[in-house]
Amino acid sequence: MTELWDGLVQALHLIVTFDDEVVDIAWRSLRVSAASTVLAALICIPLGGLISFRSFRGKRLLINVIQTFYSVPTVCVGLFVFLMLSRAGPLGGLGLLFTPSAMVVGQALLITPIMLGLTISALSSVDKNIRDTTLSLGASERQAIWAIIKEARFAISAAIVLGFGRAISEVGVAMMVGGNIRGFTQILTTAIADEANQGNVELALALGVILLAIALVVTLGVNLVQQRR
Amino acid sequence: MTELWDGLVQALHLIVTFDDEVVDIAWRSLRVSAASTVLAALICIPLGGLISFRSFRGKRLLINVIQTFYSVPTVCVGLFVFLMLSRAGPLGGLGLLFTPSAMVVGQALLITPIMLGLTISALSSVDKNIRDTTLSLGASERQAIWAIIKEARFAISAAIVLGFGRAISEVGVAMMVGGNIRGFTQILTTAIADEANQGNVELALALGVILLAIALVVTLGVNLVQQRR
Amino acid sequence: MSIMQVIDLHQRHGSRETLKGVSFSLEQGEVFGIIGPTGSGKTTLLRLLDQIEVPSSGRVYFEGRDVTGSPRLRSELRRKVGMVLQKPVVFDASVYDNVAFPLRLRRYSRKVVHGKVDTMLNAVGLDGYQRRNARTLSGGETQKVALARALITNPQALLLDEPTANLDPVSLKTIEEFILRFSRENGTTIVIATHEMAQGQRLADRIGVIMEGQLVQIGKPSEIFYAPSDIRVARFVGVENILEGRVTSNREGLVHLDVHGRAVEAIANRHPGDELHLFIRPEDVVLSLSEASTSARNSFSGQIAGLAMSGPLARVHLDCGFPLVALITRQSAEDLGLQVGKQAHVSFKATAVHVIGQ
Amino acid sequence: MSIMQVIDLHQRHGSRETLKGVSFSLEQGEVFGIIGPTGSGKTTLLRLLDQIEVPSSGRVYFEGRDVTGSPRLRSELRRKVGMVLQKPVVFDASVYDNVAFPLRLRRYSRKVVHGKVDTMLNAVGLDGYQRRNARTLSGGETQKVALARALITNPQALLLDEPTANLDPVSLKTIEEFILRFSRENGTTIVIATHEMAQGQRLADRIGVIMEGQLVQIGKPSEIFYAPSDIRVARFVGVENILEGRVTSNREGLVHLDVHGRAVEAIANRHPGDELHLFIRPEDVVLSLSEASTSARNSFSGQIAGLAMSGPLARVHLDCGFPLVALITRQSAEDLGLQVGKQAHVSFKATAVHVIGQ
Repeated sequence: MTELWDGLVQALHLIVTFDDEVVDIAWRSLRVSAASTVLAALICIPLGGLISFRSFRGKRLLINVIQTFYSVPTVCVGLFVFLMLSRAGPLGGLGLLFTPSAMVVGQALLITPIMLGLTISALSSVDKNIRDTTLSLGASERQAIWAIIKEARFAISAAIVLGFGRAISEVGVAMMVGGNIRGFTQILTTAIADEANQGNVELALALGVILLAIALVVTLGVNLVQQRR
Repeated sequence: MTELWDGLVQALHLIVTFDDEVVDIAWRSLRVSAASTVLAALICIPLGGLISFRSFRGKRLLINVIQTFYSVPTVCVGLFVFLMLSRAGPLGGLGLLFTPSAMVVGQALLITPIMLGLTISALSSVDKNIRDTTLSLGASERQAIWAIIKEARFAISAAIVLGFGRAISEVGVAMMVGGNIRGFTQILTTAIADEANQGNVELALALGVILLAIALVVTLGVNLVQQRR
Repeated sequence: MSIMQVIDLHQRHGSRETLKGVSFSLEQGEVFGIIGPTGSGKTTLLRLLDQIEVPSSGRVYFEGRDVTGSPRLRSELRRKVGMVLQKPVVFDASVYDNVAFPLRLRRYSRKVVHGKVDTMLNAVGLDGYQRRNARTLSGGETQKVALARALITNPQALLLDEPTANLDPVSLKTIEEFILRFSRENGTTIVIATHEMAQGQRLADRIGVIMEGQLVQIGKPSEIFYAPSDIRVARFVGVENILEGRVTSNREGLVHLDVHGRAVEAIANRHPGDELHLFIRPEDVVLSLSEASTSARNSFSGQIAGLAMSGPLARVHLDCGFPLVALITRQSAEDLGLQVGKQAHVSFKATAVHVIGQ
Repeated sequence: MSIMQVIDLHQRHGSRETLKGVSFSLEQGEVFGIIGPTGSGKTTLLRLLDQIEVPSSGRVYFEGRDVTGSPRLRSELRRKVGMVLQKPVVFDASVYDNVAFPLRLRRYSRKVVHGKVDTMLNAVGLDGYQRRNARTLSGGETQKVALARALITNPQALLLDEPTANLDPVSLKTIEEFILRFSRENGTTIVIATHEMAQGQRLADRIGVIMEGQLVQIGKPSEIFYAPSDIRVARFVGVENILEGRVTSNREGLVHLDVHGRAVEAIANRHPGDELHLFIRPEDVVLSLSEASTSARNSFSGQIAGLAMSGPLARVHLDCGFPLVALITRQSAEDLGLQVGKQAHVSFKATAVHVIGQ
């Protein structure tokens, strides 16, 4: 027990002294996950707006398919991106495997279904009458979609923050396409697993505390945004 | 591309011929996750019933805390269980680290917050009047809780199935406390990551297809159960 | 014999005081109506009577014993008093299982349950519905299942919260009749909360009027209707003419009042100089074009200030020195050729004027 | 001049046929009421008039041009025709931004928007509410914001779906008056869908009655009220006496009918032998205890079969060989001392009988 306690004290010491390695790993994690979140949001908001606004054959099915993708295991997404970017894969020529870019693409792919699904459900939970009212006041389709997105602004923000939370917490994709290369692709989740196994308990604990804190802030952020409604 | 295609063909061959290693890993995954799901459900249903039924100071806060735990990263849970069970930890004497039992406990810990939270929200979404009606008809607290659980039976089943889906898809806990020991603690997610990195693409693909299929069945199961309402 | 008394009940919900010092007693076998506007505290009062809620202060006596504060007595009360909520909910189970629920809670044998449930379903006219899922029923049928479920244990009192609020007229009639019959046959005390004065008049032996959490008047339906005890009750039961006046003389119970300079006669025992409120129901005001000789003590001429048709009725606003509304049939209005601006004569009997102190 | 015509509109929603062949035209500046029971297709009709929905078949003409099928003309129509939904929604933004919304869509300059919005808010009595979030308003205020928002572009027609369904009587009156004034001052055509006959009577120049998706009668409010064209309309406008009879003679427009063996006279031009429906409004039936000599052509004696008080009125069910309902004041009922089982005399004028073919 005392060993664990000492480990925790040393871990906190690493954090408060801004230990180079700790800061480096945490900062990389934030950048990679933020980039993948922005990438996913740029796809999800306009696409979600269109899917939600228009009525078309198979819409219900499409939304079901998107929701099914929520639960694709991270290692399956990781395996898919790994194979695409591997030397034998169709995008192997780009030489992206085991780079931060590969992790950004992989995480964006991982969080796109849930962000898109939550955006669509945020937009559909806007009173149907807002759509009709907007049209009856003379809006074009584009203007109407924009008005509906504005009505759902809090729920959509929550979807984006939640996507970020998923990206920064996941380990499967980062491990498989990032390769956990120290100083280059090692991020919080992969480093924690690695350092603990190698017996660097204090480093693993320091990184664990930071990751937990980020996850907590994200959750509180989502709650805060949702409660503004 | 042809290499990938060949890999996929070989992977399907491994699946349809019931390759010993594939069957072994998949079967172990199912057993471990099923055990952790049962363990979590035995805690969550009665506890959720009590929390939902009673009014007490700090109830809202407690539910918020439970919901905050939804998003604890898997590696953080893994790290916690790892430290508890490690030789230096308080439960080190049990010698459970790097055994399937450790994985069961870890996964149960991982899915308890979401299963508990969803159970509570399933019970609270039962019409408040069911509670009052049950009491006014002369039920005791125990009888009333049971009646409410019966009303929410589909949503609670969905929460349990969803917990199972989370357990079988996660990689962080299994990797950290199972140790990925071939033939003993290696499960689908850890094996996929490992085999891909070692270049055994066809084995990784075979396991990936099986994991994806399980995740799909779970999702469809949740949807089916939810649509019965 | 009184089976339940409540004494000085107060209830707070957050910062809102829903009930403020309600006291009354319920007699064995009576039908007691609780009427009042939406949000006046009727539902809270019923919940306190059934002890689903605990009052912030005050006492509830059941069969002579104070149940407040004793979990055992409260649960015993709930077992003997039935309640049907405003929007009754049924369990997501068969009609049979719904109605059997209270019996199973009390661990009756399967055979007894079977017999009782079948008899009850027959009585409410739901024979043959046994296996239907109760959630698939119509509003009227759901209400019947809820009633059957509340009555299957033959409770001593039944509390009904707006029992017919969402029903069509036919179901409403069926259910009102069933409730009255059950009460008569089994001696069950019935408490009906309703925001509809008309329903209270149809069903209740006694009525309590609740306004903003206070029980402001208790009495027979006709007393409430013709002799409201204050202005809020008067407005609620449809008295549209509320005037202020001062007593000028009192001759053996016939008082003369000065109302905006006009003399009005009323039956009341008040002293000269008393400031009073006068209530006159608009349907008690008779309208004619020429001054007719009638036995009505009060007769005024005035100008028609407004005329509004609503269905078969016409509401005529007059200015006779004081404002007065008369409610007459549309046909009479047309026969008399009433028009805004025209002169008309109004009369009303001294007995049609109900007075209270200001 | 007619600004809009619809021709043979049909609409399916899934397997349900909501509208079945509706045709009519809307005149410039008129107030047109669409009345009918809940679920009869009023809302769908308004949505088709505003082209928020596309009909499954039929044509909508606006300003003489067929807009159905042309996205450009449909969107032009929506820009010129305003609509306020049954439960109006406001954007989660300030009152100012809500009312400014349609102007901003049309890219008006900031200054013009400012002027128009302030004038409009002043007109609807919401001055000073500019910065309030519209979601925090009461029902009546929300309705005003929705009206202001629909009217700010000065549309040629305004479609209102149950505009006062959820309002208290005071807000209802304010809003009804504002709508009528705006229409008169700006020559705006108004279409009001309502399930309340009384509101149609108060506001509309012409009324169309819609029943189960069909437009069954169009006419002035008084025509609909006194001369319904079929049994469903008759029931809807409150005709309680619907009898069947056969013409026995016709003398210069005064027909004699055989109704269950009794002779009834009516004003109509029908041939002997015709099978007819007779409509008699219950308030047109006069009740007395002895056979009074009146000018009413129809006089019968009968037995009182039922007596129901509702508020200031009494509904008397009589058996005079055929069933007849009379609506009289509660006071008359009490003065006459009516009781179930007693004999009474009824009379009604030949002009009070409206007949249609069976």
